[in-house]
Amino acid sequence: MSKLQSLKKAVETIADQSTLALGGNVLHRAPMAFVRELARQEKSGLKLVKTAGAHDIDLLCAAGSVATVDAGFVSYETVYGLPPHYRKAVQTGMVKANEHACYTVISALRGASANVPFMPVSGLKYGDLIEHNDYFVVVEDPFTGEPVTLVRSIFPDVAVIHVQQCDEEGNAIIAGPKFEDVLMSRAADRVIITTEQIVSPFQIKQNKDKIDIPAFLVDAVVHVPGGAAPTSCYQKYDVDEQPLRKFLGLKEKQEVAEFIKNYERKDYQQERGTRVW
Amino acid sequence: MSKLQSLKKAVETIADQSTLALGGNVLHRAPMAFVRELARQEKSGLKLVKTAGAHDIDLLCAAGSVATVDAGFVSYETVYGLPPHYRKAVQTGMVKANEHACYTVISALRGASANVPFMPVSGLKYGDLIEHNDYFVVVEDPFTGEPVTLVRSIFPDVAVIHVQQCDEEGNAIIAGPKFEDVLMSRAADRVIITTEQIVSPFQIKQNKDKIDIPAFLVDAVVHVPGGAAPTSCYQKYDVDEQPLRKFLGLKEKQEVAEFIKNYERKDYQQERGTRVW
Amino acid sequence: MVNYRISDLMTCAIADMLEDGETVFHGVSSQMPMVAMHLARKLHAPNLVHLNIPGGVNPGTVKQSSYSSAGADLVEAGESYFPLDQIFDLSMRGKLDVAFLGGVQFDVNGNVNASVIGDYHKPKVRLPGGAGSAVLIPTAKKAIIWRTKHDPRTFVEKVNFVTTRGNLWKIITPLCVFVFKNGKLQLDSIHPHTTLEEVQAQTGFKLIYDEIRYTKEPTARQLQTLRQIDPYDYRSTEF
Amino acid sequence: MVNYRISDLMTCAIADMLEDGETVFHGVSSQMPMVAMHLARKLHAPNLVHLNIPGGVNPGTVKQSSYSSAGADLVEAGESYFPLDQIFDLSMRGKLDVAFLGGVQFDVNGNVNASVIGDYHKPKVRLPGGAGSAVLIPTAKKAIIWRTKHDPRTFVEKVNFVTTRGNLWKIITPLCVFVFKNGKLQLDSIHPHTTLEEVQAQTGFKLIYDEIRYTKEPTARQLQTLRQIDPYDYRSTEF
Repeated sequence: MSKLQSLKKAVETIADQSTLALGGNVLHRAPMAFVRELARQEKSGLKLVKTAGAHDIDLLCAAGSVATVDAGFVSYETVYGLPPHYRKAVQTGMVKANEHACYTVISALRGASANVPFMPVSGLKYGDLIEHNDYFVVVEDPFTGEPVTLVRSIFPDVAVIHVQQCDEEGNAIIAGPKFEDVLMSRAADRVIITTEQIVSPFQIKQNKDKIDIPAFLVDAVVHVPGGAAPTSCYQKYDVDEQPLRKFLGLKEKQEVAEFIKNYERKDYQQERGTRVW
Repeated sequence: MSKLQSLKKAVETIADQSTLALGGNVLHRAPMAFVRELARQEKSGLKLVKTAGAHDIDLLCAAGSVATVDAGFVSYETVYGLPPHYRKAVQTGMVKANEHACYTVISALRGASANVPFMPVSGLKYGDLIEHNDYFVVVEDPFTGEPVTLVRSIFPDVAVIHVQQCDEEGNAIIAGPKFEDVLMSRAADRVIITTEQIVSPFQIKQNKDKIDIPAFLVDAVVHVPGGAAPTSCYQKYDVDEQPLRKFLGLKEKQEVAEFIKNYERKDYQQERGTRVW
Repeated sequence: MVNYRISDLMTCAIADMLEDGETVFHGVSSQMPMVAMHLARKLHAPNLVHLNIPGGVNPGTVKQSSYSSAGADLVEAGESYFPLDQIFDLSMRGKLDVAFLGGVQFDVNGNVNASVIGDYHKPKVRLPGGAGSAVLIPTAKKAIIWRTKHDPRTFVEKVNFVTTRGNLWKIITPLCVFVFKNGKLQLDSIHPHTTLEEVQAQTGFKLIYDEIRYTKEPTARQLQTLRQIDPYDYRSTEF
Repeated sequence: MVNYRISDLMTCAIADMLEDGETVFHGVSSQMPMVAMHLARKLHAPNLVHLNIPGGVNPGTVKQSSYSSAGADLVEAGESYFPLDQIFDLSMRGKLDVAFLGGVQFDVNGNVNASVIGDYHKPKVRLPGGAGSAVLIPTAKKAIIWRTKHDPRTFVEKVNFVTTRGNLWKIITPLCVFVFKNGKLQLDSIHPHTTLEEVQAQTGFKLIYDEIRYTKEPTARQLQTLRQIDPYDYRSTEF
């Protein structure tokens, strides 16, 4: 059963105020084409979840689409520096930053994948994060009486994951580091795959040991070559430095809109429904 | 750094009263050579942990080595029937059966792998298992006020896992189903690998994407071809029906000892320290 | 009229309980449901998702599962890998449609005993244990139990020990199909070769039913497909 | 006398903190510790276990990590795969020996701020966040912080916000090495090119020390190896 969908159609299924888990990590394999289309469709109130985000979170903050960000770290890496749009959005009160240890995002997603309301976290013992955030609470372990910190589970409505290879049914293969993507695919209510390449049933069969996300977990497959750019996509392309640097310097809403518009041709290249194997 | 050890030496490191997580599932890839050597060395008071066990648990019960069994299911599969020695040991009070849902064993091991004292389990809602076992407790979710069942984490002292391929440093590859073995390797304090084959550094490098247990988690590597027999070992051998059926019919302690002794030549075939690549 | 055995009838009746597109799980010692799931995929439910303990999603064949329904053959013949721990998680999330489970004793109130006869801590008989039942029967949308024994010690007024209860949907035996409805185990259909009197005689509680329906007999197409997909007759392992 | 830059000195000093056989983790934006770990493995600590976010255990080279210390190159060059979530678990189990972490503000009591300047919920400056710090500093046996800025706004009497504290062991800066001992951040050594006065002038709390030690200079062998393993000078990325 083919689950192929156009980028536009797939993004249309995302309701405002949705909780979205975004795949990849910092400058790597972020589902940028999908993120840009979220901005184009002027989604609002999105709740973003990721251990360590960069351009994806920064762009959606710049577009005004975000209500909250649950993450352990939001920043471009050293050479690119800090995420100006995210910082501004948080500092002006537009966006609420729910700071986690990266691990507590993982724990909260593990909680969702097992459908439990919280997960215990042994490492979170000290500091103001526990005090200031209502998603952490310290309770008494009923077995030993010792204090234990719990993190409230985060239940993503949708996980959006960019991969190198996927068949039409949704069997998805991530080359290189998987980051939290596999976990996200198990934690989210729906899974949308954007993929560099649609591979044939024969090809996927030859590589079945490498399938990270089996088809039956996947709701939609979107064919977007270059869909992680300007972040990197292992075995396909490295970061695209020029647009990244450009984006960091943008100030006006209009400039951001133009930046996103400039990707339209690339992001929509498969929209004509051509079947590419 | 080579971690190669003889079967005898590796088993000597197991203290009486240890908590042991045994790899494999029912009739498949149980670490039987190690289990037999535990019996030969007359270990006692062992606490066994496994989702679904069969010949391994049955044999250690027959040998009088077991104090408790934490499992969801203990039985040979249909054609072989029920585990006579385990049943007798439990029914006479020699062994305490801690019945779990298989999932709560998994949850309890996940708890150990994250070093938390318990794990919430959403599915365990009804029935007498909750009442009769002190490792389950129902508490109030501090976030929602709803009841939630917790299972106490199980911290294995040692995970014993039989694999098809391992290098001398402990990089281990499981062919076919992994069952709970990978989780056990993360939950236990120490990991002992028994392996069909010691592979060269070059071979392991060629197959590094398939490594399930990285060397730095492994404490000892024992070369035991046939080490899962008479249970099956995928790509190596299928169940050995004759000894299995014979074992099921044994009644006397002496018969059990003989049965175990009969495996000595096979179990010790690598003891002379021959380096086999 | 077609010629079939009771194991054929049970297997086909189980297959008929499954709908296209459902996610369905079986465990160990479960050759009959395993074959039934495969039969359903071959006939009316090509998009059924077949899940199992070793983790082989939609195995293309079950012909190698001679003595075990938890073997590596299901992974080898599978189209992807999705192992037990994740199947449990899936069920917890409400995304497992059907789970096949066993048990030794069942009562009219839908309680299942797979644990002990006698005291839990000093049992007269230690049973194999409920395996996944205690978490799957409450969370799978529909739990189906198959049992090749039907006698008054199996179907009782009150089980010795409640291993679990929950979303029990149907129980199939060599004599009949029970359906769990309005908190009671009710007669859904009796098999063509038996009578209401026989079923009642073999059942330890008073049968509840409004009308007598007969279980659908296997079709010629089902039997023919069964012979192809299960040539070594694993479906009859428990007989 | 050997010729070296401050980034060389810091990298070698970090490498010297690591012992053979230790399990050591670095995160994103961590080129300097990444190169230092690799240096240690090449020289005195061949059995050090190098762990990182993408999951490449003991990458054979770090030459491709141009702009990122969390890229696929570390997996490609790695000997096995052990990703972030499991590294955290490892630390929770007390089996991570050393974690390299960042931070923006540090105080004399060993508190780390990587979160905000100003009110947490309405911050004057939103910082990137502590990443793994809040769970790794309490659980890794030794947490090492490196920071390429050393000024009175970085080292303060009391941080604005306590992201975490715990098993902080050392902090290395372009001027000195602090050691956390008896609940206080104390001067461990000052770098050869600076003076106690300069370090004090750039530090927002009164320095605690018993004697003045100087940080060991890089050896010729270390510098030579550095040039081989880090020919593109990623160790200086933050300078």
